[in-house]
Amino acid sequence: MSDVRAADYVGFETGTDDAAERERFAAIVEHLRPECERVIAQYEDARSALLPILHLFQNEQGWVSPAALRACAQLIDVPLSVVESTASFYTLFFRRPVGRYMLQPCRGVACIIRGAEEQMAHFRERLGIGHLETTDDGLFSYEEVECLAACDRAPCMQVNLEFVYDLTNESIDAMLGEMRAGTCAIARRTQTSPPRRTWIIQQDSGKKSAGAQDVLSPDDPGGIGDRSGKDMLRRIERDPELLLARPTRERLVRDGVAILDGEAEKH
Amino acid sequence: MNAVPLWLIVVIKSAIVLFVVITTFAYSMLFERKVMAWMQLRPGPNRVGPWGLLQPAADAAKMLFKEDLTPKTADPVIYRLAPFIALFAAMGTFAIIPFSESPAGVWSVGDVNAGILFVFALTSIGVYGISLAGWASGSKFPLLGSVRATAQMISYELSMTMSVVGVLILAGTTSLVGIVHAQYRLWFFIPQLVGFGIYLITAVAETNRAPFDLVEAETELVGGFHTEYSGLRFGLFFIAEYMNMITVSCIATLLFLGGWNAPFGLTFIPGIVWFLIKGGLFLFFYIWLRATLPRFRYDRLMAFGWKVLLPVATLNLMATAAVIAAVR
Amino acid sequence: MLRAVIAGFVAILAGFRTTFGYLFVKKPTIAYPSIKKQHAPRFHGLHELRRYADGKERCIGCELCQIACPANAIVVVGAENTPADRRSPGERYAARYEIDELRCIFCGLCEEACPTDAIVLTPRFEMSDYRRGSFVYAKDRLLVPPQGGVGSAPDERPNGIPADLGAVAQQKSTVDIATGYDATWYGRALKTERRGLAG
Amino acid sequence: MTTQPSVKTVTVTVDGVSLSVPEGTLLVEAAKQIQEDIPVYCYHTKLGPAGLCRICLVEIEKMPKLQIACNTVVTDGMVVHTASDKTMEGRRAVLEFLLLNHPLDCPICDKGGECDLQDFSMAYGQGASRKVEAKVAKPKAVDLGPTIVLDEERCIVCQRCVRFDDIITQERSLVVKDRGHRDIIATSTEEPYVSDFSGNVTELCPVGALTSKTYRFKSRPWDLNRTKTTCTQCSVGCQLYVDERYGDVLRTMSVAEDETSDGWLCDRGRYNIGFYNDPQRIASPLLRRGDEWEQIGWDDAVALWARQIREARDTTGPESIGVIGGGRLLNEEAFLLQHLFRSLGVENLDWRAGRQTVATPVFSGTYEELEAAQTILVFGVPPSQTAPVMDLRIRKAVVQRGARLVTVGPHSSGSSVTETHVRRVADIPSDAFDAERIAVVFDGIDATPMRDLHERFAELKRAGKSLIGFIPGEQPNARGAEAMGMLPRDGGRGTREVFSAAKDGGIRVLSLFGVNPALRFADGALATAALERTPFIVLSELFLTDTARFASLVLPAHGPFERDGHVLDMTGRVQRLFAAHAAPGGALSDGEMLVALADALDIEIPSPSALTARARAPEKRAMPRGEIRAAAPGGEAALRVIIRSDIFAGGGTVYHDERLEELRPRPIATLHPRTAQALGVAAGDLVDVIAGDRALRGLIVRVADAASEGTIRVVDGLPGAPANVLFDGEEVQVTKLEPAAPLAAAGAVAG
Repeated sequence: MSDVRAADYVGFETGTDDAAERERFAAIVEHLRPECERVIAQYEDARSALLPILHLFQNEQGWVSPAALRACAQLIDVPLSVVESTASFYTLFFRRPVGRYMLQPCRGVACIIRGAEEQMAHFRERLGIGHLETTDDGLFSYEEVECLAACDRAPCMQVNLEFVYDLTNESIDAMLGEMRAGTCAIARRTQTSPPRRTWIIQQDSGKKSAGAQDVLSPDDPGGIGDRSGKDMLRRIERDPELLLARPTRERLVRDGVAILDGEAEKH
Repeated sequence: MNAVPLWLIVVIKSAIVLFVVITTFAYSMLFERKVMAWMQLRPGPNRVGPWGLLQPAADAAKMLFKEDLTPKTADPVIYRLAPFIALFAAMGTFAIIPFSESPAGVWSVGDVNAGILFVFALTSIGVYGISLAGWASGSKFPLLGSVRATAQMISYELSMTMSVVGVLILAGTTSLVGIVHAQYRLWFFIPQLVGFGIYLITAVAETNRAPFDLVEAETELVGGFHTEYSGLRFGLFFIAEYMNMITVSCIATLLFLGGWNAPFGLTFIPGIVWFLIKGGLFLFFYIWLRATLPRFRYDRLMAFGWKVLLPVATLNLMATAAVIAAVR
Repeated sequence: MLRAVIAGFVAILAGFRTTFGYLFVKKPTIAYPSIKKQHAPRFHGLHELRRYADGKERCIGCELCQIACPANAIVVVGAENTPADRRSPGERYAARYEIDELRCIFCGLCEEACPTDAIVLTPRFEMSDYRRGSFVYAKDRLLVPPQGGVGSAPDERPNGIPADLGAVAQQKSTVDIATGYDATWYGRALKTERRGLAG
Repeated sequence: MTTQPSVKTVTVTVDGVSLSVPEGTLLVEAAKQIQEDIPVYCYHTKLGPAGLCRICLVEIEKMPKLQIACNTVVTDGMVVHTASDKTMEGRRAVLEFLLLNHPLDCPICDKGGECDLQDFSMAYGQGASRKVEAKVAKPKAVDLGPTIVLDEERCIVCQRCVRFDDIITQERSLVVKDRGHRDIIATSTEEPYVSDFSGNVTELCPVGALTSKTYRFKSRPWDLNRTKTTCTQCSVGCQLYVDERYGDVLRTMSVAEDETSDGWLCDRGRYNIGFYNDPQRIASPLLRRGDEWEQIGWDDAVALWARQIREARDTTGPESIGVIGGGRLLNEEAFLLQHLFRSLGVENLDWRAGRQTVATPVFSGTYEELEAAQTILVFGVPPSQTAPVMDLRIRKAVVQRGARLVTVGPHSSGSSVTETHVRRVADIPSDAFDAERIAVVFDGIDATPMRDLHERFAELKRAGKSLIGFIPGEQPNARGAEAMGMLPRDGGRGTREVFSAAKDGGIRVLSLFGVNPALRFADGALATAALERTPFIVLSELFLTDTARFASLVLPAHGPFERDGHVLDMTGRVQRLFAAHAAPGGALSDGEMLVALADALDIEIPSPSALTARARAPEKRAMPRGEIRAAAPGGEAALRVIIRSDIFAGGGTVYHDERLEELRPRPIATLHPRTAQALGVAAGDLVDVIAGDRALRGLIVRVADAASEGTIRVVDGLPGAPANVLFDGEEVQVTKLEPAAPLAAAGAVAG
């Protein structure tokens, strides 16, 4: 594990064969190596150090690059796939570059009751982006998250893992202004690469059967553009008929005749 | 009359009779198929001509064009000869059957004074055709059929003759014309009711028709004596069978139903019409019988012939003779 | 003895009466080739494999008809659809589909088993031929022409894959089977023709 | 096996039945004693509990909640209800959850009909879904690797495949990625799932998520005709089910057993089934007419064969007749073969047609004993490519039982478990022999280390230690052939001597049965020269192999699943074969050919029942030991060639199986980066490997860290690149060819 050499990362960075990029990553590895080794030494099994090391790389790069995954795999001597699997499990590891401020308003029950929906709409309007998206200038990333366990001061949010409480539209405007001006108390994240529109990697390898093309995302319960599933809920609220559109077995038994009659009319 | 030589008259008469009989044969076959079908809730032949009336022609054409096969094991000469024997015997009877009478004379090819004997002689020859056909085919089913034919012929010919002798006693003549004349007042089926019944039954057996068609029983013997025959030769047997049917119908008419005598004084209707009606009824009865009764078992057939019909016929004959003797 | 003879004689006479009576009964026979009878709306006749309205085959090659068939008359061999050659919704289609109509007992269990209503029994019944082999109907004769499709694949995803074949099965209905054919009298002859194909 | 310490038993009541089971038994295993079917998805006897799927919920008295049977160890006095209402309700709820996003495409799913999800849904499920939302849509046919396709929608994330890859093969390439409803089975982003055991995951998968490319949409399970037989692709002798439909072998399935396969199959055994109806398969005897083959009838073929044999015997004597074969024959056939030719006075009989020189170890053991060994010594070619399922036993012994693996020779084990690798016998750590139970796995090729260690082994035996040997050879029934007497005796000549004689024109008739010496014999140059000089060669084969180029008469034989008889596996166990596929009409089994030949030569042969009895009772006799070769000359700095085995190499059944196109090895020479640099070649270059006047031409260079320095690794048994022109371990030169420019650019490095 000790002979992880910068040269081994040649070409691992996706999307770049740039020598300068490689040099930069090699420097990062060299910079983190002592800390990593210290962390690894803390554990009986080197494998256990995976999460702390990933965090070290994320802090250094702002995200966990494929090269970083590979470096971690070599550092603790596990297959790359295992590291990928772990990193992909935790949503706080970003596998694409994100903005300098990660804004994560809570959409838990308590916050919603206290009007978080209004604040979320305000965020979307002010930032011009939606859930799981990053602004074009790479400053903000926005994600609506599940309960942050700060219900006593709802609505709340998390900015770069630091809590912000009692959100109002005004406090949001003030905060965003500070962030843009660079005077915000919350530290910016490092950003080694310019972020893209979203940082969620969709497990869509492109290798599919004839039938499965253009499946947008596994995150689409309704199929298209409804990542949170809320749209579907709204549709159900608005149109209870939707519930009845698919006959269940109970329903078929109960009003089988009526359904068949309905079918007959259609034809 | 003298200008026309006798032989020419006979030839012309023969031709007419032949034509009429053949036509009758053809349509009696169609008649049978139709009646059978109706009794079995079917329409019967109806595809050739209106109501199937041209069916006999179609059948004839078919028969003519079928291949004539001779089995390898057959005796070729007798095999080929047999159908002609059967047909000859069947046709021969029509030489003496009187169909009607007009002031000019009897409507027959020739009136023989021992006519009834001639008829029986010929029908007895007819069985040779069947026996020889079965034997000469060189195959087991035909042989069985021919053996049955012989046995059946012997058993029933006896009773039939016995039943007819009663009529002869009543008429006092063996001439067919004479017998008809003797029935001018009383048709013989009334005094000879038992004889008439026996004649009906034995006549069916004589012609090998259902329910006594054990000679050709399809289910047992695959066609019996004519199993191996095909084409025209098969057709000849077919003709012979229907000829025999017509013959016994005519004989029954002559012997028991008063021939061309009109019943109830309806003399304005020509005698020939009465003759045809009576014969036709007989034919219909034959068909009706076939449509109604299943085939006899062979041992029962023999038992019935020897143990029932023959004693009854003998008693009938004796009774008739006694009555006549007493009356005279 | 005498009584038995008389009884037998009477029985024979009764038989004569019966047969004579039938002479005058109206005959139920239909002169078949020239006159055809109207069959029941769900008469089980020759099979056909249907399509959807867009021309895709309904059959997905699942072989359920094959296992349902009590006469072992059906052979199905599946294959995978490719983007270039898309035969049916979903991934699988029937590369081979054959029914031996001589083995078939026209019970309709294949129709029952089919999850996509692909195989249906039509009212057509005249399929006589001179060779036994010609009674094995393959896809070329079973499949309706492309313009003869009915309905659309329910609940399709953007590119035509049914999200849920179970839902397809639930929506299964025989309504359009009953009305899919014109089986009517034209003069004295009955025509059974696929709807939507004539003209 | 040493005696187990007496195990304490505990009493547990399952559904009112009292059971005594050893302490530490899992509840799900205990329940099997009374045929109580506790449903499982993630649990598998060989994989152990994982506790992921929760379907095995049972009610245990005094426990407030339902417990999972797969991960609950029975305790004394435990009272379990496996079918109570509460249990059923729990299972119903679990199934509803599993089915939330599971697509209902059972009609087109390859698993439909033998699917646990289907079965348990019928048994325990609630029938209709209460979900009103659309199901999550995921890619339907994700190509995981050359053999496996994943349907992400169908996966219920039981992780059986992942755990198989982790626990059994130790390869760890499959993982679960993401979480929640998005989690899927995947490999690392750019790596395909490549494993020699990949087919097992399709069988393990309780739903239709993982499917085999070779079987995809081919059939439904209820249409298949199943035959249980023995795999004869290698000498392990795995039991397997062969599923056939309409004359096509569509798939093979493993048999759950512990004696040979342990319930697994390798990909060669599983997937090499597509050659049976290959159009190139020989369907009638072929007679050479110049450069053309002429189809002739069997009567003519046998008469010609018999005439040639008789003439050769009468003119030049029986020593001018040679017979090579037996390693691919059944015991019955091998016995018949030697009986027939011995009756003619021929003693030039040998099964050895490849590198392997010995098949019967001095001290045999079972696979279960191998698994229990404390030290496993592997000499020469590692079994991972010659007997893969046996290699799984070694991996199991090393990883699960803590055995020590020592590999000796130029090859390392090739599997992913920890090993001690030494080049020479002298370097074997001395403490390796301290263990009580020692297993020796020997490739059967070069007997030098065996001779060197002979004294040592004898000593160990005397000390009363358990010492067992295995020879995983390249021919499936080599041990059977030896036991049936297919070896030279009484002054007869072995293959090498026969070839030497043939090279000088001393052999007139050579009969070859299912062997391919032109491609496989250790001294390829000698084999080729010998075959060229032999006037009449009869070859019994399925295809026109490299050896068929020299044959005068080629006889179509039966393939592995078309045979009915007995073989011996490498442990000496008699295995039964049942024909699962009908051979093409023109082919005869080797046995039938031999009977016909015996008839033509007027030789009496044993009755079929006597033959079967003979095949079931292998003869135990002293076998000649393997060849001892002098170490190849050459300095330390020289470049040596290492000839590597590959399970998908070969000129016969694999070469003619079009479904295996992607799996067949390419003609590649593997070099360590530094060696490559020293030679001045780079990945993708074309090179010739030359030794004296012999050369292996046109290999594609691959550079890998795993290769040892100073060696060049080539794959054995590739038609078109026969590595047997070189000797294993020989000193070679490498010359670079100037490739046509597009070749390198087109990425010919593939594979």
